[in-house]
Amino acid sequence: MDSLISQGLSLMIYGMGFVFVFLTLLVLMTTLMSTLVTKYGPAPVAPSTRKKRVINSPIATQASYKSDDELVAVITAAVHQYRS
Amino acid sequence: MDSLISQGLSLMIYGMGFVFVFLTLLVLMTTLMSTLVTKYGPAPVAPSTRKKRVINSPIATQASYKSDDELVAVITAAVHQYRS
Amino acid sequence: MDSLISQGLSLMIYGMGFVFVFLTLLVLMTTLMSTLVTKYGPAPVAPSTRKKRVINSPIATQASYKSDDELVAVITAAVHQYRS
Amino acid sequence: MDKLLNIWLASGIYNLGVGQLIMIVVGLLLLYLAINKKFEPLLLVPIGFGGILANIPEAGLAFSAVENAVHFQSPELMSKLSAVLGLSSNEPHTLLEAYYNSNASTHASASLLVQDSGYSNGMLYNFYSVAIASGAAPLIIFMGVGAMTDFGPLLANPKTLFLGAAAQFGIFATVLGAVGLTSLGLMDFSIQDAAAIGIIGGADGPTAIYVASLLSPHLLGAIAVAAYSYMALVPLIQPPIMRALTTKAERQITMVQLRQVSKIERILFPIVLLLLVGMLLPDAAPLLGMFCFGNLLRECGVVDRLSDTAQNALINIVTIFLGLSVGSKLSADKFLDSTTFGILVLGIVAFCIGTAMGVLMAKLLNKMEGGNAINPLIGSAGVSAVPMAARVSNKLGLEANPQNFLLMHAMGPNVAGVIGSAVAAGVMIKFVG
Amino acid sequence: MDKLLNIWLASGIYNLGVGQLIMIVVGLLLLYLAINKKFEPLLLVPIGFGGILANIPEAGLAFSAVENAVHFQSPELMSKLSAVLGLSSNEPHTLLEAYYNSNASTHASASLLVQDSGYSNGMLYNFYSVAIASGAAPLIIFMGVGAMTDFGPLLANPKTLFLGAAAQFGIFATVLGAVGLTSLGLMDFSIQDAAAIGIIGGADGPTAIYVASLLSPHLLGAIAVAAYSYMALVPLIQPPIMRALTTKAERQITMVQLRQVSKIERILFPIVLLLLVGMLLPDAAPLLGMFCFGNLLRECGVVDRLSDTAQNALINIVTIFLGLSVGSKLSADKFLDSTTFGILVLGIVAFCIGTAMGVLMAKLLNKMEGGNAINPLIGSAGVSAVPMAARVSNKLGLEANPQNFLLMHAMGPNVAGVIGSAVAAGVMIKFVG
Amino acid sequence: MDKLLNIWLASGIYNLGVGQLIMIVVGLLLLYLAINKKFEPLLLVPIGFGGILANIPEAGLAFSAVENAVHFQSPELMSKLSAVLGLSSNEPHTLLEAYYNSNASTHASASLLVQDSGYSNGMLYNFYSVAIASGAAPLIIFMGVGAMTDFGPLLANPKTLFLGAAAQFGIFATVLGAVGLTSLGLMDFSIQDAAAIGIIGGADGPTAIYVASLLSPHLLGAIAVAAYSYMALVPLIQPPIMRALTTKAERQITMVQLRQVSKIERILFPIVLLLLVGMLLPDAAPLLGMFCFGNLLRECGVVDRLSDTAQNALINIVTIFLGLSVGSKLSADKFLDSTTFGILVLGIVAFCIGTAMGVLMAKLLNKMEGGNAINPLIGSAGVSAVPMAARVSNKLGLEANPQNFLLMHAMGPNVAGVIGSAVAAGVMIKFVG
Ligand code: NA
Ligand code: NA
Ligand code: NA
Repeated sequence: MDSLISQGLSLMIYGMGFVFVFLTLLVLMTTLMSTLVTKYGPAPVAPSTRKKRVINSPIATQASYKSDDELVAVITAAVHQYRS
Repeated sequence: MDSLISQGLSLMIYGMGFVFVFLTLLVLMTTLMSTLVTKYGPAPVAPSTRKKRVINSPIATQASYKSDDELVAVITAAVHQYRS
Repeated sequence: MDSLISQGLSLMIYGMGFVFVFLTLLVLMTTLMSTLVTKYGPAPVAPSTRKKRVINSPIATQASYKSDDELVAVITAAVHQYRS
Repeated sequence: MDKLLNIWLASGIYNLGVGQLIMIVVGLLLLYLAINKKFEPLLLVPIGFGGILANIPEAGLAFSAVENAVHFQSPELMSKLSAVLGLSSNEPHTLLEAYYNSNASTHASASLLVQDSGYSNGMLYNFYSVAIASGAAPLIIFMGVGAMTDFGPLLANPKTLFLGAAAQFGIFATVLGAVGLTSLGLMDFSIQDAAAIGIIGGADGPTAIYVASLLSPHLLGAIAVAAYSYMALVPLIQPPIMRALTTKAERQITMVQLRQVSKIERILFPIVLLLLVGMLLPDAAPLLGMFCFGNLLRECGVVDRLSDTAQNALINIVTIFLGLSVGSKLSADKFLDSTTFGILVLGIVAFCIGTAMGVLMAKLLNKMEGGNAINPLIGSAGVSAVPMAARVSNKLGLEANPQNFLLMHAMGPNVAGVIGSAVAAGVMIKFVG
Repeated sequence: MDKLLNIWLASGIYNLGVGQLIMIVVGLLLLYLAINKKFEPLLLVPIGFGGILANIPEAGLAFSAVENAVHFQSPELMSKLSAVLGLSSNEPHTLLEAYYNSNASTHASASLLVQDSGYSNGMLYNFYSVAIASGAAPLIIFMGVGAMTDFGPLLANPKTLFLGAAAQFGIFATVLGAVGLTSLGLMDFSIQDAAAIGIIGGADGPTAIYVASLLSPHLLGAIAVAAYSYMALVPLIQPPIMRALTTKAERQITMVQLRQVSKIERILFPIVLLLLVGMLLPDAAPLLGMFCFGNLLRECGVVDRLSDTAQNALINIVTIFLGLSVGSKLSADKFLDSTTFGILVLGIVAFCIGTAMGVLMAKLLNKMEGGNAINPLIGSAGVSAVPMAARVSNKLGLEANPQNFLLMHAMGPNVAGVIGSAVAAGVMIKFVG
Repeated sequence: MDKLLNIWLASGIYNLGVGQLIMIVVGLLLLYLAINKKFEPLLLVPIGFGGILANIPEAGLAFSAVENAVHFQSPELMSKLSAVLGLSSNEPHTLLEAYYNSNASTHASASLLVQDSGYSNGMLYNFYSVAIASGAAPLIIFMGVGAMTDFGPLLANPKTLFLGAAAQFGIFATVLGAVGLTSLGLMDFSIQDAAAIGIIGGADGPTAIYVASLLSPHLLGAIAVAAYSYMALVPLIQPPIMRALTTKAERQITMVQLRQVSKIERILFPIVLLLLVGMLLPDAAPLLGMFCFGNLLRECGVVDRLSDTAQNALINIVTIFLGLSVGSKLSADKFLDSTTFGILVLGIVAFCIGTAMGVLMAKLLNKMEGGNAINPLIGSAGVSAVPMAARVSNKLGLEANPQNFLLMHAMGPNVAGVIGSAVAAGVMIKFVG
């Protein structure tokens, strides 16, 4: 029984200790990373712009073929999703 | 052979019998349930209203952050789908 | 070692040979098929028309019931997707 | 040079057996019916295609590692194998016979043995094991079906459940027919086979496949093909029977508009059904349990994500593999014999009897209600085959009276038929399983 | 006539045990809470329904083939089985006891033996083996969660990670509580059990299920139910604690608008986190690895197909089977005993302590930052329970000051709590796993 | 205190081997190429991430239960294990060597043994077994690819199939190169290895993975990485070769608009292809069978539900696990040796030869057609790498003549290349499998 208690205690001490150490390191590395990025990285991109992403739909692969480079890009992009 | 026939016969008799007993009970319980519901339950909801359901789309989770409670509700609802 | 080389050589010879034989046969059969189709088959359908396909959505199954045959067709088509 | 010879000796055309040729033609026929005639294409396209794959000579896509090893019998492996199976002879048929009848552990060691020699299960065999032998695929599809089923019309008029009950008579009559043919010596069906064949009359694909996989897997191919083909033929099979058993006056009966059903009734129904099944017929619990689960996902209104997945991505994925797996049972050696013919005949008999009994029960109910409340045409919908059968009722109703829209009234018995055949399935599993 | 008797003797109602009855009621209660009270319906609907299925008498849906065989004990099979297990007696409990404690190979041969007699694993038992015993389902869900998580607020204010750390104290305090109750003789938990129970305080469903499946599978049902129920109760549990530990002045603190976070930071964060986990705590690698993978799919912007599938079709499919599998652990014999009660009590204690520690840590940080930078209300969000806990912080903030929108500030500690409890899980797996 | 030491001794950083460090960097490099340079991101993001996971020290995510047990060798378990494997020594390498070479049943019992001691397969190892070792994932992806492929351009101009044939010469030339290096003593490839390496020249991911998993699983990681990387590099690799082998006049040839292809031709083509494969090369039946099945789902027009699922939810789910599984083969011990370097060199040679042969064949066809009918630039598309290679042809065509749109003409040889390499794969499996 006592051994059980002591196991619990050490689990608590080392567990909480480790959690704090780990997250402290994460804070440091994240801060470091952000600093480097903002210093040397490209200008930040507003997440809103990320909404523009088009998810290529297979429907495009059914488009009838025309020699039109715009259309072509769409067609092939869709096929590309999985062609190797 | 004969035993096979008799097996088939009893399967038919007890099978159909059971099917009828079961569905009769289902009729009774369903009718009872409906009666209780219409008696004590809330006013019936027209199924058409059920079309309004919004299926939270993960896209919402990509919304840029503003301190706007409306938006916030959407954002978090989406995240909520799977956060525990 | 030499045997390995010879294995590689024969793999190449028979492999390429087989690939050509196979694809030649495919060319022949495809051409034959196309000829027969264009000769005896129905008038070609422009693929563009194939875009009209509706993918029955389960939402339809939630439509409120009216004795309207148009609607009914939609409703049941959707249910039909998996009812046996 | 010998390599060229090898290619030729290992080619499909050189090894093509007449049985395989026939079955490939059957596969092409199924594809034709599915694509041109719209016969249940969601199932018959994968089944037909799987059937062709299963009959490609030498590819062994539908066979287990051991069957493939025996097919390409290398002497010393055969002797090892016969040792494992405790045989004296290496004769292929003896080996396979012994393998099929061996117990589970011998089975396992035989597989391990041949794997050491580089033989493996065919692709379709693996699909079958995972999708059907495990019982998972039919149950998951039944869940999706539940998520697509609207019990509104049934709840608005519960006594239509009796029509769903009556139509199941086709199932049991067919069982009797099957054992009859056997005792006449025309066929050789066990009572399990008979039960599995009867379920074709349930006009419910997943139920038929589930029962067949439990009671007589060797007939699964023929049973599934018969079930789905006849469901597609409902518009041809039912009308004559319906006309023969009803008067023009009866067909003209218009039924009162169904009442609005409340959301809470819709939510409670699957739970009531589940509890009833659990209390009366535990053997039907997997099938009806998953069906009720799917329906609850649909109706409860708080898990639309799951409901939508159950009726789309998940059911589609499972259908692809279920279809290919059923196709694997169309390999010539398993499909081509007189029993298949018997199954096709018995299956259509089951459909006809079910339809007739449904209509007769509807006439009876109508009499009991004063002769002008229930249009007997909705009785035939009790066989299920949703929504085809209900549309047939509607069509004949409109013929008799252009203002007579029966479809929604027929949807009640239609879904009742699904419950009815699942219950019948449970009874059979319990008695002869 | 005997057939009728058979049906009755095999019916659920005849065999219904009081335990099963209670558990069916519990299942219905969970459904009620999920559907009417919106308690985490995505999980509790499948769990509740699975719980009902698991308690249908005679159906044996939640049991292995061997358990089912022992239930319907045919004498000669029992003696064969006891031979395999190396026993002298055929007494059911002895058999099961021996089976549970037998080594893997004996286990396998026992299963093969009973399969020869036609017994098979229950449907839910199979779902459990594939989804949870394999460890796959919680990990795949965690991947989807990662794909739904926006680390923006955390990246904008990394020190909120400390709040996520402090809140994990609830986990370890509960472990201590569990072993305490045991040494007082009130309960009988092993250190593994205690650890698994503690993780309820992590307020993170997949993590709790993953840890429980590794450390004490026999408690998984109770732990999962407690975890999800309490998460749903966060809006009731947390506010009093938060009010008690903060002054009105503190609650009125408004925080500065978060900075814009660049796309590249978002992409690098999951990689940094992965490397840190890999270098410091390999035991947390599966859980946090899949979490980071999902988040990278989301943020990298070149695989939206995969990201969308991970947060929709895939996570929905897995959730359906995870829920039903957890439900299989609600069978009366496994769920109904005093330990379940102990787990429920300890679980809520864990939540309260976690909340309190989060708030106190926030107060401390606020002091260190000069007393007017951090609103202590966001500390409670550190327990995770995303986004519920963050919304609670926001709500109390608005109460104190109608212009005080804390939600985005609370999202930081909120997701930090997810990382925190995953790390805690890793530590426990390493120490007592 | 010792606990702290334990954590440290079990940490990744303490156990990090130089090989693992290198492979983690390789994984990061793959992620960089996939995300920043858009190198086949759908595959290389999961592969790169999986590669990092596979090299986390002590986590053993990519190893089997037995390998993990041997890694953390507890003496008495090791002696039990050596007994099972029939060894005298407990020396780790001897144990693993014996384990790898043991037969299937010994393999099984070894796994069962270590499971009793609580060791289990790593997450990625399980993914690999289910997704790749079973052969399922590449086949399912090939089905999805079939559902995304439009054979219209090929049907409009069938002789472009010859270009798809010629380009496969790269495969076999590379096989010769591989065995050549071996007989020069520079490398040590078996004929199976050589065949698997050659298939990189097929420029078709699923085909390469499928063949490698059958012929030489130990090279799968390097082969898959090479295949996908070079496919991404097609726009850099092909143009110089194409320019070198063609005159400006040839590059300016404009081709006549393709004819409209009827729906029925589109439906019949996959069936014709299937029958031809079945009759001539059963070994290619799984790969081309699933490909044709997917294409039939797409074209038949009656099962759009299934077609859409095959090209979206299903293929995305499988891709996630295929990618992670391939990543598991990037563990240092399996990936880091000179052969990998050899594979990368041979792979690019294969691409170049394939491209050249395609162009030359196109020139030949053009001559035969009178010198002004076929633009040789479309020949390079015969390597497949759809649609990248076709776009390269289009780009060079526009360079030479701004009105010269070759893309649709290049799509014919492009998809022909897929068929060609699948056929080549079948030949190799039949001869050296
Ligand atoms: Na039915
Ligand atoms: Na947490
Ligand atoms: Na190719």
